[in-house]
Formats: sequence, structure tokens, C-alpha cells
Amino acid sequence: MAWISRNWTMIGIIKGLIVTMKHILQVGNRKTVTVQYPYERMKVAPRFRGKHAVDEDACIGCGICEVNCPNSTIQIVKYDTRWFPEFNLGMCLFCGLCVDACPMNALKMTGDYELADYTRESLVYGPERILFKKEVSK
Amino acid sequence: MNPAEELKYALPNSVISVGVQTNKPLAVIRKEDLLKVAEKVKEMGFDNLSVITGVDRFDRIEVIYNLFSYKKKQNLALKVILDHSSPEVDSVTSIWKVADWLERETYDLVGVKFNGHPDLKRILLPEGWIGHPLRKDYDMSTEQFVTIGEDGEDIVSTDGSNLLRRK
Amino acid sequence: MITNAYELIVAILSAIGVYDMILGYFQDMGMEFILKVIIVLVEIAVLLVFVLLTVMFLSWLERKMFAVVQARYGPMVTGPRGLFQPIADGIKLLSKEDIIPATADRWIFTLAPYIVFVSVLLVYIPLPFGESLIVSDLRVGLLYIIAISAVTPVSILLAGWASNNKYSLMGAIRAVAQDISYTIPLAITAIAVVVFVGSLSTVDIVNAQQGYWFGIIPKWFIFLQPLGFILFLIACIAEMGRIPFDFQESEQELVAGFFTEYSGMKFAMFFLAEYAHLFAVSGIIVTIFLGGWTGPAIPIIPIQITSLIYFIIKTYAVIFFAMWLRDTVPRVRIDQLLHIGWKIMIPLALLNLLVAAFVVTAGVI
Amino acid sequence: METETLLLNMGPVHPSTHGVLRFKLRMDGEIIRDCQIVVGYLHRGTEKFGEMKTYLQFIPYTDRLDYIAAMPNNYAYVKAVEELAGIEVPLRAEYIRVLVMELNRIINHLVMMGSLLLDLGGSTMIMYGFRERETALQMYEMLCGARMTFNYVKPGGVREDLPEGFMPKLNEFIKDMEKRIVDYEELVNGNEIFLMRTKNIGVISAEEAINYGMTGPSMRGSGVDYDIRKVEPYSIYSDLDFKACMCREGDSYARYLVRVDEMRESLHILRQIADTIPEGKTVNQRYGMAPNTGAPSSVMSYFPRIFTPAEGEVYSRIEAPKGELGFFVASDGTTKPYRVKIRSPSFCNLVALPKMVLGLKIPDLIAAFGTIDIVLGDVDR
Repeated sequence: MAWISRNWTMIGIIKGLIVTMKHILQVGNRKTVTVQYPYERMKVAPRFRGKHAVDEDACIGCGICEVNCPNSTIQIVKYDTRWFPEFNLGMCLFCGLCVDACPMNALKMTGDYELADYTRESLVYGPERILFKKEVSK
Repeated sequence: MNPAEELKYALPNSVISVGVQTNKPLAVIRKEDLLKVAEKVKEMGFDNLSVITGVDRFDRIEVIYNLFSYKKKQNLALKVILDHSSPEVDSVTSIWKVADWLERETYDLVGVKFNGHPDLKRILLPEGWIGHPLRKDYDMSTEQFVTIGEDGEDIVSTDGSNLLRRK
Repeated sequence: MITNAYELIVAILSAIGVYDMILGYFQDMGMEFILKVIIVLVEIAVLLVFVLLTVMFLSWLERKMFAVVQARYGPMVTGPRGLFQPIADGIKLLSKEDIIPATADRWIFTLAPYIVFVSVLLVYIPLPFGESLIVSDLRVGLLYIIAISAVTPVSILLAGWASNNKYSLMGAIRAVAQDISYTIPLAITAIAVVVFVGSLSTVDIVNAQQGYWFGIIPKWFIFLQPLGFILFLIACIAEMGRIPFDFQESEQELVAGFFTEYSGMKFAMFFLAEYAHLFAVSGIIVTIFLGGWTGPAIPIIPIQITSLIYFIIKTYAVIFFAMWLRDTVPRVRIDQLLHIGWKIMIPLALLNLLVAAFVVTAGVI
Repeated sequence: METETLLLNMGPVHPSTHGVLRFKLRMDGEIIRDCQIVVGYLHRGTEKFGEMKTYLQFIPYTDRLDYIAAMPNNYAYVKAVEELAGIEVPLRAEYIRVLVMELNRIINHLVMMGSLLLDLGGSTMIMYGFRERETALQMYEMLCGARMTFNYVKPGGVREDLPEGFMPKLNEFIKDMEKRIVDYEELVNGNEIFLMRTKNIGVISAEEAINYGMTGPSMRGSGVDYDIRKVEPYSIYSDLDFKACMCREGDSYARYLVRVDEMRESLHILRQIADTIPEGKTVNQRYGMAPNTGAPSSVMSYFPRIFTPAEGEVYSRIEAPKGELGFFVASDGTTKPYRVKIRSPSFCNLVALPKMVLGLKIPDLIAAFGTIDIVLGDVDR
């Protein structure tokens, strides 16, 4: 209470009002920083840890990623004739330990982060949804 | 002379042995004398109780008190060894207020009973939870379901009968 | 001389040359009063549409300004720059389930939001939007406004009590305490103006502010009573329950205050009332201290239109200030608010009244 | 007049409890006569996870403790493991660790300032705080690919070296931040209403603060000159020039001021690191996990080693943004810790809250609670 009687000039509030007014008038480099999400997206960094991708040629299906996963996200399943990891992204921590562990450098994490889905089952990303073929440079 | 040895010198009967906890002096205390030792230690300047850890070692339960002195900038760890079947030790709430929650947490997760604690009940888990999760023999396979009752009390069941939407 | 909106409508109809015809038609039937009722209904409809449009625009403006201050976009999707967002919100609120808690007092719970809205709407009656643009020039206009404002806390108390929720009740009690303690400085400061004017009629107050001192400074009461203006502004913001004085709904303490339990259309009513109140109170500030609809006359354009424009510009300036303040400051505490009200505002308001009375009696102005 | 006290249940779902905390308040009108805190609604059994996962696998879980500032959690656990196993860390890695931790301290204090002001009703500050936080989070994204759950600090080093373009961005951030802090101070510090709300609210004396186990900025607001970075320097803090910020009053405003000052100090540290960061390896190859970016031919040199620290136990603590964050790790010589105990600053700081708010009003409870700065993920673990 004493504060009001001592600071009746309200200099602090006026200072604050000036700060907000600066933003209203956009003085200085105070641009809008948010983005209109569904219409424009922020660019993710190259190291971004999003949905996994498995190099079809390099993967040997050894299961080291499965062992290293802290949350039992990965299971090795048979696809066509070979064994590939299957990711249950509903349980994934996106920690990147599987990528670190892959001895063949076949695993990577893409910048795909929009993974929300309607059912838990559709969050299980089998080999058909994560395999990719590395483009061979000529 | 490190604080553990100092303590041994001051209370030779209460301190069973002196050692190190990696880089901090450690004194193993007789469990009956914990309160006495705690008072002595507080006198020695250890005014901050950092943490109380309960460790289940199958045949025994260890409770470790990590202390720090703001005045002397020294560390000290106290250890008491309790029976596995009925782990009971005196509460140090009267000496360090922070022990209130730390002891409740240890009671909750490890199952150590602190005698003289003003309000010894579960803190992180709901009242009525079966078992103490950080015991090594805790049954991990049994699912337990928690809901909140009419008066805000916790209701725990193992078969999901208390859930609104039955499993 | 046209004095209110009723006469203005009659004058417009006569100017087009249809009034006599319509009047004759109704006189033939012997039901002249029906015409009067119809005209009054038209007035009400115009006012209601105006209030609703204002509320929509204000809620958009508030969000947009909030966003600009905080370096965000605000509503952008519905309509150009999100201008139709309030309509979308309204449709959403209308289509929501109207929940009445099981333990609530059903009748009072349902009634309260409507009392709030109606009591706010009634404030618009003696509000001069422009030269002769007034629903009714009451001779006790200012008293009427203060009296009607005092109905709002009653309905808030009803809402808070009927919800049967501790947060609602606390919010309602706070709202009542706040409104009671701030209506007094509000009234006393307004009386200081009345001392100058010698009339409680809002039209008279505006007319007293026409003209200029030294040919430049408009004869607004803000220049005559700067202290009174500040006190009145603070009291009005408290009366409206906006930050820094928004205890009735202080979200971080009382969840949503007295309308915690409300949803759907009833919530929309509180929402409407809040912004309608904002405009009405800003209009009152403009009327009493900022010269109302007065302003330099522009040739050719009829005074009714220019005065309306002046009034709206001034009102939005006050609203802008209220929003700007809301963006900047945190909320004071309830007991601090009461302290400020009783121990600072009221003595200062009395002092202000004393000085005003002295000035008038001494005949300085 | 005889009055009845009102039992008010604040939370677990309430706008200003920062998550799922529950206050059981006994109110006399608006005055708090008794305050009980109920926690545990966010308990996830992190300590049990620690016993079930290997040393490396547990690091991602520490991210989820204090999710506002996860890097110190990573580091605190890794530091305990390193002390237990006696692992050396290359100098550059230490510099990077301190860099990311101090950046996280700034983020934490920005969020704290914002949420405090939001609790008090001023909603602009949080957006300003989040605007600057966004820049920092983007830097984290460049660095380790995640914005909040980093999993970046590893035993023996850090996961990846600084990416290209990180240092210029850091310098820009430091320069920008200095201007912005002035903005915040103008917006908040002198604001009379803010002063009315926080001065002499939630006062706790130095002795009580120590006895109640408060640590970090909350305790330094009471005038205890104690900062683990100073008292028990870890990593490279002994080489850096900074001071432990302190205020004597012990009220909410003091606790707030300490944090504003700490942001300045952190910026100062960041500037020193940006100037002096050495070149070299970022990981101890013997223990650490190098990023898997090499050609398949170099498989074995990048293969992660499994830890088997010798039997023993360690309690290691750091100065996290919220206070003393300690990890007790006991090893039994296998690949998994025998016991992991987390001494979280939020949990211990919360003990003192009922003491602070007795006799105050609900709005004061919120002001005091906001300045203690807790995160429920850290309290409930």
C-alpha cells in the first residue's frame, strides 16, 4: 500500500506502457515471430530428430537398434525376404540412440514431425513406411 | 581430518565405520543413534540436508543422508543400515525441516518407516498403493488403477474395478 | 429543435415526406400509440445491432491488439485479418451444450447472465452518441447511469451464488466489494462535473463543453479537472473489471471467477455484457470529460453524422487506452484494490469536489 | 463474529499451479490459514526406470524431469556417471556443456519471469520471454535435433559437435538478449503494481531457507551466498568469471530480481565461452558415443561401448537453474545402475511454500509460488 503513496507518479507503469507502445508501433526490430502454422511451417534444422527412415540397401536387420532403444519402440520384423526394424512411434522418445547405435549407418531421422494419428495402431510404422533407397551418386 | 573422522572422534560409539562415497566422506551410523548423530552433525555446521536415499540391498536396506555445510563448505554422507524385513529408523524432521518430504518420499518408494515423523504418508503414489516400487522385490507385473473418489481421496485397485470405463 | 432519436426518426420521415402519410394511416385506425411503439422498437433494434456489432469489433480489436503487443498474429483465418472471428466464436458458443451444474440453483443460474446484459444495455439509454442521437435525454441521466451500473454486481452475485462453486462465490464477492467501493469515487467525481454544469442531464453536460478557451483549447472538463478525470478513469476501469482490476474473473487465482460454471449461450451473454460495458463506460468517460460528441463542425455534412464520428473516435481512444493498459500491467490484489479505493480515491475525489465547488462558488469560471 | 473456514481445493487442474499440483487450502475469507500441498499426479517412476535401463538409455528420461531446462538434467546424471566410472572429458566438450547449460538457464528464467507475470495477470511478458526462448530453442534444434528433450550430453563428451552457423547465431542471441533484458526490466521491474504484489510477500529468512532445504535462486533471494558453481566448481566453471547473484530481502521480489541478474551473468558466461572455446575432440572415444556420420568402414570405432562402472555409489550435484540438482547413482558392476535417486530442486523448494504463505491471501500464494519456480515434472519425477 505504501508503494502507491510513495510512487504516486507511476513512473514504472508509464515505462511499461512505453515498452508496449513500442511494440504496437513496431519500433525497432520487433517483427512478429510466430508463424501461421498450417499454412506456413518453420524450417527444421538438418539434425532434427523426427520420424525414422531406414536405408533399404544398408540395413542388415541386426537388431542393435532394438537392443539400444530405451523404450522398446523398435521390433525387427520380416518384410519381403529381409528383416527390417519396425517403429512404434507411439512409444518413441525420439532420443536418437538407435541412430547412434546403427553399425551400418542405415538409420536416420528425418524432419517429419507431424505424426499425430487417430489410432495407436497407425502409429506403428512398419518397413513399408520407413524404408528409403539412398540415391547413388553417379 | 575430514568430517566423518571428526564425527567418529566425537561419537565413537555411534559411528560404526568411516569411508568414502566416491569423493565425499561417509560415516556409517548405528541406526539407534541416528537422532543423536544428526544433532551432533547439525552442531558441526551441517545445516543443509541435501537428500535422503533409500537403497534396497536385498538383505538390508541402506538409508543415506547427504549433508552439506554452508559455513564450512564441506560434504558429509551418513549411512544407516536397516533390516530388510522391518526397516525402521528415527525421523530427523525435527532437525532439518526438508526431511519432512524427503522421508515421506523414501517411505513411499522404498518403504522405510521413519519413527516420529509428523505426517508419514505416501507422497508421490496414491494412498493405498500396494508395495513400494523401488524395492527390488516389487511386483512389476501387477497393474494398479487409480481414481479419485468423491472427497478427493485416492482409490486404488488391481483389477480396474474402480475405473469409470471398465478395462 | 430535435432532442432525441425518436424525434430524429420523425424528422427524417417527415423530410422524406412519408411521416404524415403513415401518421394519418395510424390515426385513421385510432391507434396512434402503435406508431410510437414501432418507432421505439426501431430505435431499440438499431441500438441493439449497434451494440452487437461494437461488441464483435471490440473483441476482435482486443485480441488483435493483444497479439500486436505480444509480437503475434492474433486471429487471422476467419475473414480478412480474422475480422469475422467473433462471428465464428459466437456460432461456436451458440452451438455448445448449455450445461447447468447439478447442484446449481437453476433459475437464478439461468437468469443472472441476462440481468447482466440487460443492465449494461440500459446504460446506453442516456448516452449521447451525437447531436440529438440519444435514446432518451433523461434529466437525471448521470444518476441513472450510476444507479444502473450498481445493478451489475447484484447479478454477478446471483451468478456466483447460483453456481454453487467456491471459486464462483469468491469471484462474486470480490466483484461486489469492488463495485461498491468504486462506485463512490465514481459518483463523487461525476458530481464535481455536475457542479460546473448545474444539471444531471448528459446532453447538458456535453453542451457545456462546447466552445473553446483562448480559441484553441476545447472546453472539455478534462482540462478543468485533470485529477477528476484520472480518478474517474481508474474508477471506471475498476467498475468494468478489467486488468489491473479484474478480480471478479481473475483467471490465475479463481479459475474464471463468477462465470466458472457457465458455458454456451449464457457464457456468451457475460462476454457480450463485458464488451458492451466497455463501450458504454468509455462513452460515459467521453461524455463527461472529453467533450462528448463536440468537435469542429464540418460544412455540408449534417451535424448528426459528424458528431457521431467524433464520439466514436473519442470512445475508441479511451478503449484503446484501456486495452493498452491491460496489455502492460499485472493485476493488483483485492485488498490493495480496496485500500486504493477507500483510502486514496475517495479522499482525492472529495478534495476534487471541494475544489470544484469552491471554484464555482467563487465564480472563477 | 463466528466464522467458518472454507476448504478450498486448488488444483490439480487450475490455471496457475503450473501443471498438476494441488493445494488444500483452509481459508478464512481470502486469508490462508492452512496450506497443504499434494503432489504426485505426474509421477512416472523415473527412478525405477533408472534401475531398468542401461546407463546410456537412462539419459533421455532425465530430459523429462525438468522439461523447461533439460540440459542440466542430462549433465547432472552424466556427471554422476562420469564420477562413478572415472571418465575423462575433452576440454571442448566441457565448454560446449557449459554453453548449453547456461543457455538453458536463460531459457528457464525467461519462462519463470513470463509465467510469474502471467500468474499476476500481466500476460505480455510471457510472450516476450517465449520470443527469445524460441531463438534459443532453434539453436538447440541446430545443435542436437530436439528443442526440449535433448539427450545431448553423453558420458565422455557430448553427442555432436557444434554445427556450422551456431556460433554466429549465439553471438547474435547474446547481443539481442542484452537489449531485451533492458526491455523486460522497464516493463516489469519498476511497475508499481508488480512491486505491490511481490514486495514483502512470501518472506523467508536465510536460516529458514536453509533448514527447509531451499536451493538455487530461490534461496539466494534470501541472502545465502551459495552457488554450487562457485563452492564446488565442476566442469570449467572455475575458469570462468561470474558472480553468484544474491538479494537479501527474501521476498518474492528478491527471488525475481536474482533471476534477472542471473540471466545477465549467464550471458556474460556465454560471451566468455564464445570467445575462448577451444578446438578439439568433443567426445572421449573410449567411452563416448560419437555421432554416426562416418562411412560404414569405420563402424567399430563408432560403436557405443557398454558401461560397467565399478561397484560403488556417488552423489553428485550441480547448480541447475532451479536449484541444486543431485543424482545419487549406485552401481553394482553391471550394465545398469543399481539405484538412481534424483534430488530435484523443485521438490525440495516446494517444502517451504506452506511456511511462506500462512496468513497471506490467495493472490499472494500465487505470487510466492510463481517465484519458487517449480516444474511438476521435476517435483513428481
